[in-house]
Amino acid sequence: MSLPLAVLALPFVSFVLLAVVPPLRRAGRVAGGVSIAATAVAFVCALATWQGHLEGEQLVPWIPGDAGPMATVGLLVDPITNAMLVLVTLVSLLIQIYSLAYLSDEPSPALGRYYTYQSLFAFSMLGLVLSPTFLQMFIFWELVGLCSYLLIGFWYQRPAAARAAVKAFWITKLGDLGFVTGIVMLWAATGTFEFSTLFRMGAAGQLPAESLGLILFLIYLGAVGKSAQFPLHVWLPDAMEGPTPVSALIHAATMVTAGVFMVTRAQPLFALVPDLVWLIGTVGAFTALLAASMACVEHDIKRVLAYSTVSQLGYMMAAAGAGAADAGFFHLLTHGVFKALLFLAAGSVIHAVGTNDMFRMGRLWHGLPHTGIVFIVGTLALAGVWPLAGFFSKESILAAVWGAGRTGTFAVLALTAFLTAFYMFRAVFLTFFGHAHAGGHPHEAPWPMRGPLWILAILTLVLGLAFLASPPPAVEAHHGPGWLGPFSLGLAAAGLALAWAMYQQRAIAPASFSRVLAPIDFAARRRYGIDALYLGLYKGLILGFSKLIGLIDRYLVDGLVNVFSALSLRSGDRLRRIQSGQVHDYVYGVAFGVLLVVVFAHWWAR
Amino acid sequence: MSLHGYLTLGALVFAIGLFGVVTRRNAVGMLLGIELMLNAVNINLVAFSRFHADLGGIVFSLFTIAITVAEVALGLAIVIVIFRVRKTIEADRLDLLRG
Amino acid sequence: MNFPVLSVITWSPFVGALLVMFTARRSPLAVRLISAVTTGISAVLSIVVYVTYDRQAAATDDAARFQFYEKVPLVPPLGISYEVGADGISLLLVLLTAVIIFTGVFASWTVKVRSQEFYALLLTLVTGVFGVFVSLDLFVFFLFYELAVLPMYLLIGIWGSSGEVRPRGIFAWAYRETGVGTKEYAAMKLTLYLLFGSAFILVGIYALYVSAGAGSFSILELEAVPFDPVLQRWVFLAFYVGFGVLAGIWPLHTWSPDGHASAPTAVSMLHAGVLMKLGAYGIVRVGMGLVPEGAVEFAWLVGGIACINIVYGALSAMAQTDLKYVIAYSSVSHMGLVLLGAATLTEAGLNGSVFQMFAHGVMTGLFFALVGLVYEKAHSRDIPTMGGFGRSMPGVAAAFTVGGLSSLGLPATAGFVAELLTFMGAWRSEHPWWLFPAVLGTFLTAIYVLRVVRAIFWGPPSPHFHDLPDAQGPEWVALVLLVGVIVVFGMAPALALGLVDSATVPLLARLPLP
Amino acid sequence: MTVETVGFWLVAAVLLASSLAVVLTKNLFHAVLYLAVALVATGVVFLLLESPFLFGVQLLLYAGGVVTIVVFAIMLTERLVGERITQTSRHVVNGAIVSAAVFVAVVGFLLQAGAPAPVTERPDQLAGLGRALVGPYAVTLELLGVLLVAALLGAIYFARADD
Repeated sequence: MSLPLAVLALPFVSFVLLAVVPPLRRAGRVAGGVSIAATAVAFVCALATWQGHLEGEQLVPWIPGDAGPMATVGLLVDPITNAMLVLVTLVSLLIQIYSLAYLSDEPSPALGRYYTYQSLFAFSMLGLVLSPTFLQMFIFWELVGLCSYLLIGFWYQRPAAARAAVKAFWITKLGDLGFVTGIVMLWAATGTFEFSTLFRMGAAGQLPAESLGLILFLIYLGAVGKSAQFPLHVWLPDAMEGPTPVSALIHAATMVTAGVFMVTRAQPLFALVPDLVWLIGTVGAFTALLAASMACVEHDIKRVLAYSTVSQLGYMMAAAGAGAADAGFFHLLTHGVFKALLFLAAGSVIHAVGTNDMFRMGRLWHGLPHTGIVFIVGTLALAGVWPLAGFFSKESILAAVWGAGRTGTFAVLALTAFLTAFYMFRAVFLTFFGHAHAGGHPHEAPWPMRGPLWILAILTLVLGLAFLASPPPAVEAHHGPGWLGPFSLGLAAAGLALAWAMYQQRAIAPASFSRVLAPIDFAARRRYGIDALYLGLYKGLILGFSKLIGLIDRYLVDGLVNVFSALSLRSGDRLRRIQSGQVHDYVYGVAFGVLLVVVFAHWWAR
Repeated sequence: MSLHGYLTLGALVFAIGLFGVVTRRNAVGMLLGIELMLNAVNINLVAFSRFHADLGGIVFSLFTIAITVAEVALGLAIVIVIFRVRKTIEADRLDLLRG
Repeated sequence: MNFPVLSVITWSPFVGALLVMFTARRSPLAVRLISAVTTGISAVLSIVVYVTYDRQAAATDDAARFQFYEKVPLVPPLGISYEVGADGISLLLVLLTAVIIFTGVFASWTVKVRSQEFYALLLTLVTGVFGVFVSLDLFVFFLFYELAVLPMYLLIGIWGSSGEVRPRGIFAWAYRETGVGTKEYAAMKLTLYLLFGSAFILVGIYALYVSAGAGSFSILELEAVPFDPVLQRWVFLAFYVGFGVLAGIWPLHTWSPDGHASAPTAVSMLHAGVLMKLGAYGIVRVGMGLVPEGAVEFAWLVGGIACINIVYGALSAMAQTDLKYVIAYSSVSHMGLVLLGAATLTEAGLNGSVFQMFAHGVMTGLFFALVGLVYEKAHSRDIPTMGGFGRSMPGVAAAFTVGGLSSLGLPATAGFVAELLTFMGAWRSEHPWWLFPAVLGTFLTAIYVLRVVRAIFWGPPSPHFHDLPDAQGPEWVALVLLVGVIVVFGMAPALALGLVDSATVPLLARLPLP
Repeated sequence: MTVETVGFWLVAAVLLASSLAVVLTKNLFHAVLYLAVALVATGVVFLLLESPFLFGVQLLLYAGGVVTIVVFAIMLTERLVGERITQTSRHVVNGAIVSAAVFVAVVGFLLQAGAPAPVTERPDQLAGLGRALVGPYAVTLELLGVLLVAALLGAIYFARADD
């Protein structure tokens, strides 16, 4: 297990170095070098682990208890983990290299800080995928959330970034409440957090049947938050306030897929509660459609990609809901590659033109041919065009859903596939073709940025060809009917055609189109009011209630205390008048006291 | 003569002393009243000692006398100081300690 | 007779106080050095005892539970003796105290007015705190307890800072008469509250002493006495109210925000960090230890009020605009978690409770140290006027963030382990629903902590403040030490929990659980 | 009528008369003189109670010492004020009522209690007194000495000349 441990330890060492050695961190590019080197070696180790099929589990006690440890931590390496290790280290590596150029204008300390966070993120994400227990998964789950918070808020002086960071943290935390409650309940029922033990108990029917549904639902809530499922998806589009490489890494390729990963990991448990699986699938499909519809009206290129990420995560969850977590996980992997590609390409565009608004771009093809090509490769993959990697994974999801007999879900996913092609080509036409808007001459980014783009683009293509040559198990397992392939290609083509007609040829005015779909258009542009609802709940319910409690505490609870205090002061003020300062009065007092004592002795003491 | 006789005498002297303390305006006059009261106590102590055949009473009256001397000395010193500062020893004009 | 290590830990600060008073006149540096050295001695020795405590012996032999034992009879006819000893719970809290006071000395390096008296009082107070944690004789325990409480009056009354509270509402007349908001008010309120609690404690102690035959105040001997169940109930209530005042139970908590807000930095650190733990410790050690039936009987009350504390404290913290009040109310909320853990009467919960005492102590110490730094540099505690401090004081911002994350229970900080164990205990207790307020509390904590971080350190730089320096010199010692403790204990909780477990298991074994 | 009884009534009459004079007379100086008479009469009461030693102490310390100090004090204050000190009384009726009430209460209490059995054997008073003062009451005696010194110092401190 030393190789997987090295994969985990290298980013950690890099993080600790950067965190506790300020001169190193403040050196900026040097810090970047440290982080990149660590990630590169980790990547090599991950490849070796993958190729060597090093699989196994190792546990050490973490929280001691009287009767054996209450909680353990360790490493669990299996095929899922191996695939994730390679994906995470690869994308991390590419993105860290890319960032070196992308953030070259940042002051050195800020750059060092960035790489510190990046190392921490790589460590946390790797720890998450290597988790052999729910608890460890939760620990790293929260840590990646922290990294997400810190990196979204990287430009912390921008109010929008600051807001987005806390929003992301709060919304995902809301889901995590469910997660932690769920695993605590599971622990109370079983006395363990370990996957292997839980699976064994599940197979033997030793899990409490009546509460398992609730427990797993709560755990699933964690995935809802992290993987931006409806209704907790609102944070992901806002998270685009972070630097673009961060969006590519955390909010597209790796962290947000943690929910899908967890559902895949705990598949044997979820399979015990069919109703919950149904719910996961339905919510997933609904999220996919909802996000796709919002992507169609978005102006900001990164937000389009963000909604597309939400939509694709919905896809993966829908697969899990059809009992085909493997198909979902397969899509997770391919999506990780081409979505990172798309984000980085978008970053390259933004780098060149200095705006996120697609309607202020156009005709960038001439200035940015490299970026244009890779962006189109990514778009085709996302739209599910043969023979790119995305085609196979999407296909296997559709096949699995059809195979599970969930026609409704299938229809929603098919519609989503059409919308996906539409909004992605909308972005392509608006950005790279059409009319030029931006002043100046946008030029291609330097090679540290272009290199990762090409690597990812080639990977997208090569993976597809490799799948063509030897279909992976997930594709093998889910064979759809023969018409499925042409059908989904047709959907993609239809989406492309509509986008071409609307945004390239201007044959159909978008305005007239939105008039036809007025209510949906109206709602989608306002994000279906979900953000407003959260804002209202936050401001009205939580802040309002806290104001009320604050006032009650200050002026009622403490007020009563002060009333007591004031009354004592007043009565003290009255009583002190007795103290006349006249010696004679005191002597009278003593005399009366004596009389009292004597009378008492006379009458009562007998 | 019985114990009661002595005790009654003591009580009378005590009452007279008390009367002096509460009626005198002059601080020295009050002090004199206090002396009378202490004397009354001594009578009681010695009477008890005599009728119980216990020396404790006499010992205590000795102590009382000694303490009284100290008290008188201090009391008068205070009176003199007050006199210097306030130019009066009329007790009812001395109410600095009024609450 | 072995080296009386616990006594040295306890009295070393007191000797420091005497030295400061008698030798270091007119030499501020000497005052600080003497304080640092004497508290340093305590800190080093407390680490030593922490490491050398024989856990194996404690687990197997009930008599070896309290180690480093010393006993000197003081008043033999009444059964009063100076009796000290430490088990896992005491040791962790002694360590906490040592860490906090050691860093507190550095954090208040810049106190200028009457620094000699300030340090002397501070050190005296610490002796009281150490004494409470190690004494095994109720009489001496109570003496130390009072010693820990009373210097607070002077420390707040003289070196504190006043705020402003507007009289409003139906009781406005009362506010006008009490001088609310001033440091004198805060000091008086705190002292009166705590003495109010002390009265209950004293009654409880005497009730046990008398009904056990008035022969001994020794906790070890009283533990063996099977008290009458009815008596146990009443005495437990007395202890709960008495210690609970110090632990900040609702609705007797209002001294804490005012007191903490008015107190100078090191005093707030010590008070929120350690003194409030004294209350919780008392409930666990004296309440659960001596009157177990009462503890079981009233677990519902302790836990229920703890739940109120958690949610109410968090909401109140959210409503504050004064930085110190935010932290003070967060302490109220976290003390709820501490008591909730104890009230679960489960191994996980009680371990969580003790660990929370430690985690919250360090964390809140860090918070108050940072707030002190910010206040000293910005001369303001008003959150709405602040903003963008992250640029000028990145070190303070980073440390504050770590503290905040620990507060909201982020993994890899000590706060997480404590909260997790409390949750685990809650769901396994007699009242599983306690889990939900506790979890809700962590969410609310996340809201107010991150709001504060955002409002102070993030966003565009505030126009009200210019050229704020970062922490410097001795202040770094405090920050680095506290942050390090939070993270190290968060990643390796076994460092503390092994020891704590060896103490809580025998304690729980004595409870007559249904 | 034994000698003791006759003596008692006589002394009692003198004691009461002089006491009344102390509290009623206008002239402060006269009051002090009457106090001296009362103190001597008290001494005689001690004699009647078979405590000759105490009689001596009373005469020397009390009647001699205290009266002298008071006289000094009066003369000092007179010199300071520069006029004769006469004294007036106030609330005479109130005072009389309170004193009478106290007297009645005490006597009422006395009447309830039965008389103790007379004691026949008389221990050697003087020797016993000496042993008691250096035996069980030794510490008290020492403390008394400290008190006297403290009082002396205090009196000197208070009465020192302003400078």
